[in-house]
Amino acid sequence: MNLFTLDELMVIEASRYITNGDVVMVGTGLPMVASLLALKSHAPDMCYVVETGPVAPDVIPTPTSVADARVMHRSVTNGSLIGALGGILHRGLADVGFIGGAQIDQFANVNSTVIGNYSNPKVRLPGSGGANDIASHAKKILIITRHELRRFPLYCDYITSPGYIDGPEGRKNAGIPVPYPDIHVVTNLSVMSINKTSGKLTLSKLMPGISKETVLSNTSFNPDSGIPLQEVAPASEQELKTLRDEVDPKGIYIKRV
Amino acid sequence: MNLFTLDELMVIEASRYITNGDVVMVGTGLPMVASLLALKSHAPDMCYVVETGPVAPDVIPTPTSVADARVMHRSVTNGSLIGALGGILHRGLADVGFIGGAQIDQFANVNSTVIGNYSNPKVRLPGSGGANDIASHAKKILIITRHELRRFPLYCDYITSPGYIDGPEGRKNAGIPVPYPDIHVVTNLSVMSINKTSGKLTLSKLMPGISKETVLSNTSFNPDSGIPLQEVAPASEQELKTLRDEVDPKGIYIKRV
Amino acid sequence: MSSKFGNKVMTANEAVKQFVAKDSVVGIGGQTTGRSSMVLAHEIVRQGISNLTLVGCSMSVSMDLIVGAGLANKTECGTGNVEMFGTTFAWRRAIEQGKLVSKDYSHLSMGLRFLAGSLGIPFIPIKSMLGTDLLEQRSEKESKDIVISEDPWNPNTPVVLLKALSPDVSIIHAQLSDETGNVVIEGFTTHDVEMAKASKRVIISCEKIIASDEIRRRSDRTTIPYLYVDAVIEQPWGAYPTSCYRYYEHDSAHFRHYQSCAKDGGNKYEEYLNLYIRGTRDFNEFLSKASNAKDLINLQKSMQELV
Amino acid sequence: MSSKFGNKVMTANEAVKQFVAKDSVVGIGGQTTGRSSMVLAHEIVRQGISNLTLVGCSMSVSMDLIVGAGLANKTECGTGNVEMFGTTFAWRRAIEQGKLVSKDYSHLSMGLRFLAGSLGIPFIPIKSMLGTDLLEQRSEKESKDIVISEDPWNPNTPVVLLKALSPDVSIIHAQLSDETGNVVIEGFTTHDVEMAKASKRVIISCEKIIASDEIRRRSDRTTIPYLYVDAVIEQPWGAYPTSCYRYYEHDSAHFRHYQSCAKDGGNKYEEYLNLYIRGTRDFNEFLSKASNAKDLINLQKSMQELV
Repeated sequence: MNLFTLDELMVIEASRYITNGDVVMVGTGLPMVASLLALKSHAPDMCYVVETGPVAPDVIPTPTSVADARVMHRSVTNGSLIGALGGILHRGLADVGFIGGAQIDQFANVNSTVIGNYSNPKVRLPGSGGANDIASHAKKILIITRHELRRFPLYCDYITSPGYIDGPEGRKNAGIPVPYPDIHVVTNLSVMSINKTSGKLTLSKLMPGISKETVLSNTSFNPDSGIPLQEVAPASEQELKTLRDEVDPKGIYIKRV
Repeated sequence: MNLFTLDELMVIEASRYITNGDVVMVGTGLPMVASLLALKSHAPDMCYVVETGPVAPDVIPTPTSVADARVMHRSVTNGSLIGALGGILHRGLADVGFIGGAQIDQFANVNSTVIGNYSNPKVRLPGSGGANDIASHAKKILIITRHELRRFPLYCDYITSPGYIDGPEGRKNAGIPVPYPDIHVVTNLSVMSINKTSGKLTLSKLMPGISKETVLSNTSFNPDSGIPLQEVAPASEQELKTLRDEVDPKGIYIKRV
Repeated sequence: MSSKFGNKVMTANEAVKQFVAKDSVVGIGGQTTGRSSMVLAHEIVRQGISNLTLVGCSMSVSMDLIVGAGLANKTECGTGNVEMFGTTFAWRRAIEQGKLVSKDYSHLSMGLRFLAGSLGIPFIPIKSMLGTDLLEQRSEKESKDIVISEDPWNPNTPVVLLKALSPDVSIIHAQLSDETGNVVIEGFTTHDVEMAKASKRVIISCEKIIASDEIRRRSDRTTIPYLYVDAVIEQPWGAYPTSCYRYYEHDSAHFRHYQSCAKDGGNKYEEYLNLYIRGTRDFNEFLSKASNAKDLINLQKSMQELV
Repeated sequence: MSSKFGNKVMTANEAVKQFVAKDSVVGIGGQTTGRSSMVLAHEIVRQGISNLTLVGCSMSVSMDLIVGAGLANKTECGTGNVEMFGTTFAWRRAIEQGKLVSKDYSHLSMGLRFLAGSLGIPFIPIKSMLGTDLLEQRSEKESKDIVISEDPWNPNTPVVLLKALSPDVSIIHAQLSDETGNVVIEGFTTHDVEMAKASKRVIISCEKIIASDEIRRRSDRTTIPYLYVDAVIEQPWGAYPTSCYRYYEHDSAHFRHYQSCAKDGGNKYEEYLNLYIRGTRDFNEFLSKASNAKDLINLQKSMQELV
């Protein structure tokens, strides 16, 4: 078996939710790492779309932002924000979108705006950026985050990006164009996915060597459905090699073992 | 005195309503001739905008359409319809707009859609094109047309492009963004301009050698305000030379004497 | 549209067969004498695909041919127009004879309807058409795609809401494309980019297919990225007799010939259709009937002097 | 904006003095680490123009500096963000301390508000933000620029209407411009083109002023035509420490330095402002304090390897 960290496996597992040919809205950070890994391994015809405009670049590792020349390299167009978030995402062409945030609640709603009260904040966070747009319009939503108790409250202090809002029909009732998207939250401990019957995040996989109890004790809501859990497939030699040699060769985003 | 035809003087007079620096929405035909004449004589910094997209071209005489490469020559951008009619005209940046049509009524409303009944037409005309947009949003509207009785009915069969609709407050009441534009109708017999008090076309100038009676007998409504009329200034040598040598050297739009 | 980087090159015959169905709403690219996809319009006529709704801004002979062949029962546009060469006579006659429903808009209205479609927004406001019969005197046979509403930030101020328009398929001629459908339109684009992005399917005819590497090396030129495109047809002179910027001028002689047939209608028009379209296998055969090498070279030369 | 083909070249000092007034709504170009007009942001700080509202999409250090200097009392944006280098700390602190009203939008919402402004349409619909606190939990101090309405063609289907946004003046950095303000932005444009076209005034800083003849020979590159532009400032490195595509990479070292000052705030931040901005005559003097020839050349080289 190959040696890898759970941080590595987290992005590798996330990359597996991308299918070849998918149009993927990608920001920066770990979503970029997971998308590049998919692009350079099993999804060479994936279309990488950056909210600043670039479409289908041959990304040079490792970009530091959505404004980095590395995400414009050999794109088919460098476009505009409205071209990417409007003409592709809002237009309904995005198969997959990555978002992130400080809090993810039981309905997969995400908070990237504020900890505490909006009008009297404890900590002000960066805000939506394109995340609300992505969560509203992508057919599949992927979230990569380290699994810590404070990141998984029962309810978000503020809903920046919609999960299932308050239940299975929450998005539909609110008028969100994609009413029943797949949502997967991939962490260093587990994978939680939306159960479309309950509209809630449900534990579907555990990371190797991680117990269900560890996940539950790091989650404020109860994602346990009682069904037997798969283990996340270990990182293959190819996945690891691509991640380490081609995607993040300097270890900027994922620390080395 | 220079020899010229009234058709020549008609476009020359129309060109005089363009001021240097004006942003001018131009289609094809006589408006193009008048605009080019202004550009090549007294308004070198006029910005010629074509509805297909081109902005500020060095127009090569003589274009045959808004899609002609002659209106794209050395433009600052070749742009798009939305860039020109949206980003410039609807945005409120057009100082002057030319329109044309088969009927022009007492309120300077223009019909370029249908003669007879809309649902059961006698003659179907080309339709609005960009004319309705230009008439709604340009600060000054210019119309060049031969002066014939059938072209100047009391009421249009169909209002394609708004003049003052039905009176001085007609545009304002309808919610048109430019409520009180200047409108000048330049013909081979006269110039009629909007009287902002009545909202009606009023005779302001006569072409040299043309009597008021000739105009009135070729107009279904009465444009006579009773005030003394100026005569249109004759074509200067420079205007004629520019028109004949630089704007329409092949006599495509204006027949030679 | 297809999101795949596949090779989308096919013949006009194949593309129209695959993507233009009876009863479709077909988006028409180009304006008046410029950059109309004549190769694809011909192929629609050749295959006799009927009950079409044709939509565009200033629709030219590509529209007129389809209407003249009796294949369209509705148009939505700003104008039918060939400027110096007159109106679109087959279209005019069809309306006058009650055979065609015309939904009339201003050009910007059509452009904004496509823009709304391209952004996936359900409608878009405009301040054109107010006070005119473009709002008041509309055909009873048409669907209501215009609503007069109020600006929420300026009570009692009317504003026109236009429903987004997403054609089932659009036919657009471009200068260049790679085989996956990264398209380069040179010169004016009119409404073509917004219409393409709004459409469910897009067929591109182009003067020349270039390598994807060339697209990626100069990506600032790309006007329509491959995501929106389903088929790419390489057809030099594919816009003839309309012009193609940087490639060739429009052919006045053929325009006048077509217009005289269209104006007369009847047998003379049927003969045009039979000789040039129904009686030809493809666009190359049409070209060899409609023109000759010398004249075509002159149209190229004439364009070269203008750019 | 000015419609004249005049020579609009001036210094940053002159342009800010002439076009950025107290109480203005200022549009901020660029995103995160890329193509922010630092030269113009510095000049606003240097001149101490106050009570500003800053609007943009992903606003970076150009916004953070103006907020940190106490010159803004409101922002409207999608995010304050420098990605790898953290958030915009002066902005964050100002909000946390109740000194700054933040109107939060999604990025596309801001983009569409500018698009609406650029087209002169009073509002534009969007289907983002539904069901979230971006609609529900908004500051009481803000004007209401969002209305939840109904799609007239789909009764009972909610749609968000966004009021058009037309900044009083926008500051945008570009690669090239001619002296009349025909601007070439290379690489991503983010919201800059729509924002410029929506703005009442536009100040362009650019790496290089080129001849108008060069613009006209390659007009397919023009991203903002001169009609919208009031002032053109030639300032090589004018986006530093953010990057300028094809010219130079962002400077991580100076970003980290700024971020550490902004995170600490207080005296350390004041020292930054005093040393680099208030204590310098112009941007060239800032550059000579903030970097050196060798490091700048390396940033150029680093960019050359990426394009």
